[in-house]
Amino acid sequence: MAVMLPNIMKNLFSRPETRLYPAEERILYPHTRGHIEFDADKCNFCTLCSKKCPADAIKVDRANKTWTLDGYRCIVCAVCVEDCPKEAIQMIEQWRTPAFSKTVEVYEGPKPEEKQPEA
Amino acid sequence: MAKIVTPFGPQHPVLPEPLQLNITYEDEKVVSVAPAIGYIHRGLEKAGELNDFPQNVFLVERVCGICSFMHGMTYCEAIEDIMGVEIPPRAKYLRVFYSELSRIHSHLLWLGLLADAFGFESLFMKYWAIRERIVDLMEMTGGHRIILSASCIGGVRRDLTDEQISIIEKTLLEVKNELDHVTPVILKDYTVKKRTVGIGVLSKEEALTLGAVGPVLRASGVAQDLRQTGYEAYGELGFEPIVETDGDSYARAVVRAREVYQAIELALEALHHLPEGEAQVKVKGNPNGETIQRVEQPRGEVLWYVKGNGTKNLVRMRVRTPTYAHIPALLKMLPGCEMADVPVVTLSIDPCISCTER
Amino acid sequence: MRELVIILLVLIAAPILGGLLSGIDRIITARMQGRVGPPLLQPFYDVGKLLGKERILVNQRQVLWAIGYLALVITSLAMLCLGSDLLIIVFVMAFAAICFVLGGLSTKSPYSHIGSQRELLQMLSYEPVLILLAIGVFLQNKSFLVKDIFARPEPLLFSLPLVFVAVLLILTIKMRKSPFDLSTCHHAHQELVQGITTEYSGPYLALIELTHWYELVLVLGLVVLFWAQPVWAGLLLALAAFFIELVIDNICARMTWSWMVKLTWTVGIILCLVNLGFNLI
Amino acid sequence: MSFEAKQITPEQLINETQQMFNEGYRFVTATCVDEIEQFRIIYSFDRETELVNLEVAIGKEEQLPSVSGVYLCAFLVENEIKELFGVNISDIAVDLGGRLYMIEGADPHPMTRKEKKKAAKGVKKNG
Repeated sequence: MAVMLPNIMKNLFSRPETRLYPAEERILYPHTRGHIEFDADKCNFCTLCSKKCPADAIKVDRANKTWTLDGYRCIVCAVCVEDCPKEAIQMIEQWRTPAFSKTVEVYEGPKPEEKQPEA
Repeated sequence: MAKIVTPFGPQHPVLPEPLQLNITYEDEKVVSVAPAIGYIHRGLEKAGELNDFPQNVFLVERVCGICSFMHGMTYCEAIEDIMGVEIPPRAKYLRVFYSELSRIHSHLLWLGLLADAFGFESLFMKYWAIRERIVDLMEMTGGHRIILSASCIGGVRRDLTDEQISIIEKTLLEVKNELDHVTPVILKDYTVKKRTVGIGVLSKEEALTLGAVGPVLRASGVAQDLRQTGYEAYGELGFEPIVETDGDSYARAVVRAREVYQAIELALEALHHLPEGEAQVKVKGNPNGETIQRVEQPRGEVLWYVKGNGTKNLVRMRVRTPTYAHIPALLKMLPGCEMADVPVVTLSIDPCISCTER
Repeated sequence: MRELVIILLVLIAAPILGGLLSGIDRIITARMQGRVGPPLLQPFYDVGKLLGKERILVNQRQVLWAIGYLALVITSLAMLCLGSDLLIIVFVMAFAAICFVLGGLSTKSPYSHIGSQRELLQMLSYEPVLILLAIGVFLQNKSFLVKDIFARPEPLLFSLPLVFVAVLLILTIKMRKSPFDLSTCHHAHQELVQGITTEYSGPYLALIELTHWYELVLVLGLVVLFWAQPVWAGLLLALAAFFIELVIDNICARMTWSWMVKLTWTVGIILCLVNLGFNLI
Repeated sequence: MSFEAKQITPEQLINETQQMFNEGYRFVTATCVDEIEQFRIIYSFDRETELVNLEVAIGKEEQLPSVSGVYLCAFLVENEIKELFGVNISDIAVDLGGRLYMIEGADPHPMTRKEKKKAAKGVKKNG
């Protein structure tokens, strides 16, 4: 019985291990997979990310130059980040915040020159 | 007294797993047990036939939250085996490191849950506080607290920098130091021993015929650990399976408590011997053929069967998880127990129902 | 008139004190476990929330027994504060516990039933010690009256030290702490869900909670008797006992009821009897 | 690259398994593979980390004896195979009657492969 005694006494007189979350936030590690961010200017709409995505979270429309991310399907595996030939997708270490409703992020690429064939 | 039937689970405070055991008690003695599973059957094996085989890596990591990395790794090993890919030595050592990190995290989680099963709240909190440091290491290296996604076909996606290695070594030694204060509670405390010694005894013969694996088998006196087969870099690291002979809940707790230390040693050793070079090779083509791959998970032996037919989709993917093998043993151990021992015995197999049902 | 004031004071002050003690309990326990813990007033927030919940009763008898439990606990506490007969107080406490057990047995839930049976076993364990305590007090004072204990100049602790240890033992049972949190407790009870209180919900659970606060003050009041003059020393003794219980709670696993009965019927009773034997010689 | 399996017929299964049991092997699992025209069931056994496999090929309608009479722990996996593939396994020690994972009214045998083309082409998960 007494084996645990030093442990709890040490705990009683030292700082708690837990954090009061919203008041005190933990520092995130630089490589934490938080969420992905997309840069429409760099993208050439090759659809590689959409094909590689294991969760079907990314949809790319070549014709309309739209790039759609369903953040609630995304499993933050970073496959798209690694495979993007143009480095248009970035991994940000900040977690996604909770939300009241599910939304889809739609990005539109530049379409100045219509009818231009894909690069 | 009349017989009373109470459901243990599926939403039971002690089991974070949806396993239902309909237990018949006479007074407070367990007379018979009827299990019911199927609450979280997700059809992952079928889903594995619909995805591309590289995408499956992320699917199979979700077979189980705790052994996530090991499932991903075993699947990758199986695909590499079919395609004849030799992964670089650095990747092998990194896989050992990540596996052992998962093992430490899983065993600490389990030891905490065991403490909770016999109502030892402070011990539970202590173990989980220590585990938090391991989880932080996992986030630092793999990028996520539990789902590491570190393994990929052809190696390891997440290489370690020297700076990270020094942090990891420091933290692991600190964890070991902290464990030195806590482990004696599991090993020596009077009330803990009173609640675990002689509870849920599984003899050596029973353990073998009922197909028990991993720590349960080792606690029953069978020195069997799949790491002995030397997959990845285990063949090059010194390693002896940890065996206890009593086969009761206490022996199972002791095996796991000692394995945490062993896993820390192995992880440190893997980092120490980490070879230079690439951690990943490019893999081209599609798998054609079939293989069986086995790996020692924290909970015991896991078996992966993978069959490809030269397309990017697999023909069949199958996993036999450790808990699946433990359910017959559990049904054998429970009858004759006191009601108060049911949570302890159930937990002593380290049940993971999401593994079991996939 | 003075009696009425005391009774009113008991009615109002005891739950406030009990709730605060319970809040302190939760903070100290959390700190011992390396957590920050809830705010001090959390027990009051909890009860307030429970009172606002939907009223669901399994059957009418259930609430009757809950009210009976509350009323009898208040009665015994009031009797303690009025300085009446210790033996009667012990019996009223037993009646209160019986009400609680009947409340649990009135439902059809197996968890509730097994919890009730365990509560009965707990009573079986602690009642002999309580009665021996009363006898010990009688042997010292030649009176069962609590009033006379307060009139006594020197503390009872010196003449009944072993009985005090036994009372600490039963305090663990009464406060529903490890290793004896068998029939019901706040920590998600692993075998029995919530044991005897499984079928209580909303305002009725708040009623049970309120009763537990009164009960906490009552059992700590029994500890005060060991150092009745000056009374602040007794209160300090009670607080010390309270802290010891928290420590015991955090260094023990939950044990089985058979172990509990064995321990109280051997160690508890023998401690009392040895003490009384010495007193008689 | 691959693994070794001893090919046996359904009639030999019980005897071969019994032999494994007598030699002190531990039953690991059985894996069913749907080969469209027939089922292949691979029984895996382990002794001191050495894996031994027995392989049975049976037609879709044929009956397969249960090995749960030899290794009781095989009942779980045999129930699973029976339920998800529809393999006709007889005399399982504890027959759960197709209610291990599935609920009443569900599509029977979801793991079977219907036609080769569909599987090869790759159907993306729906929605």
